[in-house]
Amino acid sequence: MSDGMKRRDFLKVLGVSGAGAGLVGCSTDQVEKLMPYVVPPEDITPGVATWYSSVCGECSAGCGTWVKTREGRAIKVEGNPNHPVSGGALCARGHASLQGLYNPDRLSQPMRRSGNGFEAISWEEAESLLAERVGGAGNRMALVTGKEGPTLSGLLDGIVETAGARRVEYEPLSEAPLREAARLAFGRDVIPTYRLDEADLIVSFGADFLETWLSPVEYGRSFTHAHAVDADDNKGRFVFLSPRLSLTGQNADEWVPLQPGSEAVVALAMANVLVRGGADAGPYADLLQAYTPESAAQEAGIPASTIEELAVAFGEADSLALGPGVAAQGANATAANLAVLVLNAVAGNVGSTLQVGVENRAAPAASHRDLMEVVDAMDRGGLEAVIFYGANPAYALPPGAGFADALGSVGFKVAVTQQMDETAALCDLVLPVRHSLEDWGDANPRPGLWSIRQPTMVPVPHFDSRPVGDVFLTLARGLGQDVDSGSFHEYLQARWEERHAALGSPGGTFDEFWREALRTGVVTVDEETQAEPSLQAPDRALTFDRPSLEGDGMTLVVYPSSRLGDGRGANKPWLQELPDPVTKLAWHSWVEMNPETVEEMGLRRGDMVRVRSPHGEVEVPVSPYPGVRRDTVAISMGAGHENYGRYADGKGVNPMSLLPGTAEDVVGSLNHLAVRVQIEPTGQWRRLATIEGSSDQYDRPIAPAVQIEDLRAGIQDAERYPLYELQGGGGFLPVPVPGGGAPEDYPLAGAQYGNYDPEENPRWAMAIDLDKCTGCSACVVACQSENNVASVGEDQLMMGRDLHWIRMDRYFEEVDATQPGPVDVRFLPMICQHCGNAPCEPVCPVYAAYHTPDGLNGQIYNRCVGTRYCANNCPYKIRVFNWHRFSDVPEPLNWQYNPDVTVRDEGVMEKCSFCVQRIRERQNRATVEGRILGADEVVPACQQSCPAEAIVFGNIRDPESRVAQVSQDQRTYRIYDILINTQPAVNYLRKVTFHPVTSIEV
Amino acid sequence: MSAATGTAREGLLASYEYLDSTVDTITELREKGFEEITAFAPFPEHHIEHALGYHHSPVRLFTLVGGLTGAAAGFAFTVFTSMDWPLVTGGKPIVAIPAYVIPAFEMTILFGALATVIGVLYNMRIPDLKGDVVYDPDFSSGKFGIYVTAPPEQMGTVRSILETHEPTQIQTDPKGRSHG
Amino acid sequence: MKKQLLIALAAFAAVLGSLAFVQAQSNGGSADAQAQTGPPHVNPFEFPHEPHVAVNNIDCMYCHFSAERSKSAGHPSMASCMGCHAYVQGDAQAADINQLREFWDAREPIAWERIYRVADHVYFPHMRHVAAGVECADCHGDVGYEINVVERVQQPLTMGWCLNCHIEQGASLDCTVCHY
Amino acid sequence: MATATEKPRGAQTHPDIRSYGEVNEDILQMLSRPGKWWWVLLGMSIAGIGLLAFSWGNQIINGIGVSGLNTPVGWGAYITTFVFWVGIAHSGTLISAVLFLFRARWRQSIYRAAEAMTVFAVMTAGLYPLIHLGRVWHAYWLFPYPNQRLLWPNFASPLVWDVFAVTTYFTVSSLFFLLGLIPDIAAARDQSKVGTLRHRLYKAISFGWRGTDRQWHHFGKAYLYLAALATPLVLSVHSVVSWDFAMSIVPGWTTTIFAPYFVAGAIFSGIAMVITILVPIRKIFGLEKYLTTKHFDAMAKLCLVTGLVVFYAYLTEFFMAWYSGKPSERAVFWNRAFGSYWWATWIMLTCNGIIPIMLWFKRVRYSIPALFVITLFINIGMWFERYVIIVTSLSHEYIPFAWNVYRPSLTEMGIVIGTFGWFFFWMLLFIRLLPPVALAEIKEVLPPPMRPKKKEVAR
Repeated sequence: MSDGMKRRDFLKVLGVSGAGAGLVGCSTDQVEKLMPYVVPPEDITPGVATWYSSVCGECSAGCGTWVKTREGRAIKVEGNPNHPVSGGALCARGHASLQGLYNPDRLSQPMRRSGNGFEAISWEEAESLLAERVGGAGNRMALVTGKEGPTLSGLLDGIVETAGARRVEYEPLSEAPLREAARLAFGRDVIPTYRLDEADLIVSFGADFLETWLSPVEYGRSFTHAHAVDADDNKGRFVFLSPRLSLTGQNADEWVPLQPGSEAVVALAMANVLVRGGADAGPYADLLQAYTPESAAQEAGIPASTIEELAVAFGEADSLALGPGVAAQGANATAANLAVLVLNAVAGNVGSTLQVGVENRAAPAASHRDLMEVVDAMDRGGLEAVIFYGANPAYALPPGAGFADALGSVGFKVAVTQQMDETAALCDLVLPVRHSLEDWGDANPRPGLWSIRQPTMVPVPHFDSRPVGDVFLTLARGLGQDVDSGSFHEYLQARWEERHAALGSPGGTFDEFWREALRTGVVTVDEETQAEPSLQAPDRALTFDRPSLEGDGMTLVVYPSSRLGDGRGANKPWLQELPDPVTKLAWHSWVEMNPETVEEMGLRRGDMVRVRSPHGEVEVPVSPYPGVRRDTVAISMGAGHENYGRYADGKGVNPMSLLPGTAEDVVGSLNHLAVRVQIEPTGQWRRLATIEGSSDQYDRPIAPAVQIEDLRAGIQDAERYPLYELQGGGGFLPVPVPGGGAPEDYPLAGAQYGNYDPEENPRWAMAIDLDKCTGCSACVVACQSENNVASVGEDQLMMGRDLHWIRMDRYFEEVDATQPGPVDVRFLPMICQHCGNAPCEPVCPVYAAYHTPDGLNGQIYNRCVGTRYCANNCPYKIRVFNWHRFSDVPEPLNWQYNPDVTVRDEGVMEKCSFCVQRIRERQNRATVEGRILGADEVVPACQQSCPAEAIVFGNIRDPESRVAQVSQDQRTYRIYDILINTQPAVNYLRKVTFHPVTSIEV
Repeated sequence: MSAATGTAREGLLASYEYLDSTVDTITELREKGFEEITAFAPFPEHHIEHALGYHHSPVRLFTLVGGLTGAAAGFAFTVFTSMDWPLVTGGKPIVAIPAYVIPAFEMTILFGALATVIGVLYNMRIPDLKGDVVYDPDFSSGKFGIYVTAPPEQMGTVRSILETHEPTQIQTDPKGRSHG
Repeated sequence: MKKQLLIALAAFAAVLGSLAFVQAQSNGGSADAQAQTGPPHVNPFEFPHEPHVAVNNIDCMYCHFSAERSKSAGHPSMASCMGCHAYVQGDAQAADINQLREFWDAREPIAWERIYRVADHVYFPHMRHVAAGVECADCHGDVGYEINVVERVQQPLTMGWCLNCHIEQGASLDCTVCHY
Repeated sequence: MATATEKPRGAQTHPDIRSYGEVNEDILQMLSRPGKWWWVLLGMSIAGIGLLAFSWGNQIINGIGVSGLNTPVGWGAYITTFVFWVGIAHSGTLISAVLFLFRARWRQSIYRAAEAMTVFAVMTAGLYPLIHLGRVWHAYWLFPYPNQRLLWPNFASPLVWDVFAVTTYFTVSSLFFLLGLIPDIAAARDQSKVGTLRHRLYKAISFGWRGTDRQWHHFGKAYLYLAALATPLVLSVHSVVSWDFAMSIVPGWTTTIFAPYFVAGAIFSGIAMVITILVPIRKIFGLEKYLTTKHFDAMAKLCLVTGLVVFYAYLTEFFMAWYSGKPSERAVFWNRAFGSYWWATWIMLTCNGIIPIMLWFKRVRYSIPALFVITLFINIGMWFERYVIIVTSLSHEYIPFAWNVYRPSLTEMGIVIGTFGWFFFWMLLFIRLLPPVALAEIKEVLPPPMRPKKKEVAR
């Protein structure tokens, strides 16, 4: 597979020219060219998608993916169902990796510093410069990288070893405290394995495991298995202890709004209660004596009874405690992690829900302190050259760290990167490298699980990039290292050949193994498992107490964004425009404050305030949020870039500028919980870019819930949405409709019209289980990716013009920050309901909205004239309008467009189509293959992507279909069905709560 | 209204200031057997119409047929187009007659009005842009007028009748055309 | 009176006539459905279908192989050409074949003028049509026999043209079959 | 025949007009050389048209997004102003057709101007369905015409009803207007100098009218039939416009009272606009003889009656919302009165409900300046009525999470203001080119000239 030849061939891709075209018009005066392949790639049939397995490179979780390509372009990323981490699902950031691949701000050629700017140079010049300057630096060189795949990591380590230099593997969201805590508690240097699906009671001390913590997609799935109500009406409980209710917390059944930093003492106090009840705490028994529920309660600002009750329940159930997360990381981060592990151990969870038996051989990611040592070395003039790859310290470090100044004293700075960032802007040489979807690589997300990443397409021709491995191989050779391989591809294969041999040649010859590994995307290796250890005494002194904070005023919580991560996603319009699952704001930053605090301070939603810490200040609008303590404010990480591309620059603020940049005592991770801030009104106000109108459903039957006891008693028929019918003799009687949305119910009474041919046609329908939905919004981005849904930008969003086909509605039913208690946040993915009796259809003057014979609510873009009457008349408000030509995106972002979906022009209404292109594709395929289309064969993008498996789609007229079966559930309801007789095709299953809920007549 | 004998006719146009003079003149002319009378007035004056013996106008037939055509066409058209390519909207029947009442109603009015206008123009014999008929511009301002045609031998009688009622002016029209 | 009735009836007839016209139009296809004449040819040389199809009896699907399994009929690669023309030296068009080989040697694709293209908002799955027994020639003309150099024939690639066939063949008339 | 003691016909309506000839003289002098102010107003109107062209052009080039509309509020200032102008258009046909059928004595002086206003208001309103389209270049798809795609419009859609209603209304009211003008254009022809441009124009468009008995006979009948057709039409048009809203399921829109409520509102606003326009015309052209305080009194009474109907409808809506107990319905009306758009609602209630109460007083009805001011307020209030109905309902529908507010953009304001320029442009041309007061019909209500008594004795 020589790269050179094939790359050129790939470029001559059929039909690429048509990619960006839309509804602009039919006739053209230009001669359109038809470019044949010179040599056709054997795995590509024009018009048929080719799938490659790969690994997502957006965070360190390592989700296995399948990448859909058409005519040589990657157009969609989906979870690899064979992969144990992703399980077929993917998060929003994973979907958006395509926008990293096609990002118009990727660098198009190597650049060298020239005065204040850069000048383009050739790769040859760049490489000789690199070899000369870095080679000349000898051991006065440092390599700052992110957490890379094992093979690349090995190559990088080899380079620094040859040079006698130092490599820092830096991740802003550091797992180091957890790893160290596991070592302290169990003597194992591992990240423990959390089996959420085995637990009946999950207690999270602020770990945002549905968003950013370790492996959100995997935990999303296993959380659902534990927490969603099952066929026997059993449901696991989830308690969240944190000063701020994150998205993960919003999925909890109970919220304990404790004082920031008091997680450790509460965990220890819980363990204390268990020990008093007879549990064995091993070497920690003495330590626990000091942490009584009473003292912890005082420390945490919560009633002691809460701790005691929770501890008792924790001891009784199959329980699991997780955390604390990054947002709670303060000076006691390692101690807090240790406390939670001790709690698990005391409750006897080790070996069942918490597993530490597998040694993880991958080196730990370095911490903030390690990086600061490099910064110090730079500052002292101790470094001649420094190379950055996959790390952006200029953005991620608090300004107090003095990174920019220190970097100035380094002779030669190199950034190996895909696009300009704050660090690269300070460097002398910038080398553009491939995106992970164009490059070879591997991943080792956890012991025994490997994935090989293959290029899914030829490099995007707009950018003269090189594989990152090749760049470092060249460097290695320049440094005199003896490397056997000409390219990283060969290097990777060589390493794997060694590994294959070392493992005893599983799967036959190496070639067979390799091909199979690329095909399936998963390599599993049996790791030697050790017995689950018992607690051991910590080998160093630890402080569990609440850390003291600098400054005075409100405690500042800086949390990682579920959309932008640590800031890496900031230049992707899909992620910027994805409304934050918690606040429903997008594009800009905000400060979350308790509504009562906001009122006390005389502020309003959207008022600009100056948040001032002893170390800096930022100006952000206020977003009142009941899920944050009254003495706490919270700002999300990830925004506020200055030099990261057109979609990121100047959007929001970087809360890092408020932090002192102090390191934690034990492992030296960055203290996120470190300061108190002053909130000063500026007198300014800004309109927030949000999709949220009201977070109160005003007792309307939109997202109802049922208490689990009521569910077990059975929801009465009267509550199950009967249709009423006028009787001949007067009066109304319910129409006999046995199950909500059961197949035999179609056509529903009152909808006898509007069915073309009821016998033969399918009736496409969907069921969404709101007890499973976590509101993570992965479906929103998956849908954007599949359906060419455009991003509109901050200004348009501020006007209320988002184009998302899925609107993740979120209603606060019960959120109380003043005391521990039940929390009830209702998520509702609102999509086109494909009503049988659709109000949007008859009002369209030109039949652009109509009902298809298979029950879809068709929207024919090219017929639409844009009266917007259909959107006015849609009770669910899911129709969105192209106010401008939003589909005009800069090259090569348009390469992502799905060629099977029309790109919409301005002035056209659009909405969820139930992925009709997938239905038609499957139907075409089935017909050509001469078979009947299976009832569950069509999987829309949202269902495919949902980590919680909350969405089921299919032909509800077929009683065997999953959607028909799921819709038989007694929790099923249809929004506003009997109120306005719309006969929707989307069946929602009510959320199940532990606390009593106000019953709403649906 | 024609009692004409022979082809050669002459005409006389008399202008009057007073309505009663005009009406009396017409009455007298008709009593004397002169039926080829055209009266002019600055506004619709029913005394004159009575004197000339008008009853119904055929314009109403135009209105009726136009309106019925519109109604039929309205229903036919809406029903035909919705059956031409049956598309269901909002669970309504393909041919949703109640909804089509409205376009059909509007077409009833439209066709009725158009037919009425065509009918009235036809019946009024306008547009008629021939400028050479005898006419007194004061008719549109405030004067009444009577134009009578008769065979030349009876012109004397006519003139004397016209002059009895104190016309402000009498014009002679040797060609004796009808005013339509 | 009779005359007015006749006129009214004529108006009604005009309405019916226009409806008939409408019906006729919808089945026939109107002026905007005419084939467009494209810009001048810009190909390096014209590909002759006749020697391939008529003389050598090469099946359409040999080169346009994906027509039966993909939405796209595909366009043969340079390698497909060279599969034969590495050996086959045509007599009649030796110059063209030499040109083909030059392109091949330079590893350059030949940019052919595109003849058939449906609008971006239309999805035309070739495979369904092939599976349903539609002959290539039904849409593309008798390529290879009557047509040597491919040109737009018979059909305007307009919606009405598609629909006529769908109506005749009883294929689906649902909008979302082609538009999504 | 009249006697000396008998009060002459029309003396009650126009006591100061002495002869038929005087009518022609007074009215047709309006068509003579325009004054400076006319040119100033015309210039302003043309500037308004320029603003309209610029704003609309901007919208066509840059997309409908230059408006302030958003996802829940898909209709805003455009449809508001559309309904406003359609409403204005109703008074003309009402006065000319309905009052004609009811033989109301006071319509003669005002109906011509009101009819012209109708035609121009429909011309203005008709722009808005085009303006508000996302893809105006495909607007012709709304019309049923044979095409190769075999596609027809959806006759079940209220918007297609609208197309039919508005085009029919425009056609019929134009025919009505033009037919009524024929005798008066003939009068203008007869008084203009032969050979001038005006004479040739009037000659052409008077179609050779001579005022013969035959012409008057058929004319009168045709006028009656047209009036009979126009009367149901005028009611249907605003009903259809109201059904654009009432046929939907939007809370705040979907109510059965909309059709009569809108028709009453249309008449209310139309009469108010007639008064607003006639007051300056009367003053400038010295038409006090023709537009007497009695005329204004009659119009003010009509205004008062329809205003009360409208106000009653407002209160009924609130009452029904409360009584229905439907949460979405209640929320919409609560939001109307006290939510984001409270100001618009209270402008509406004040201008249309409170201020017209002054019309109960005879002194107010007889005071021309007072009427002018009150009707100006009514015009403003009626614009806001439509704004309130359209915007507040859409912004506050079934799904609270999707609530949002809408603010008109500069482009929208430009277009709305610009269409006033468009309307007044035609109005100004009209009062200079065509007799703005009906000559023949005024004469109908004047006492006919009779022979002096002595002559009768002599005979």
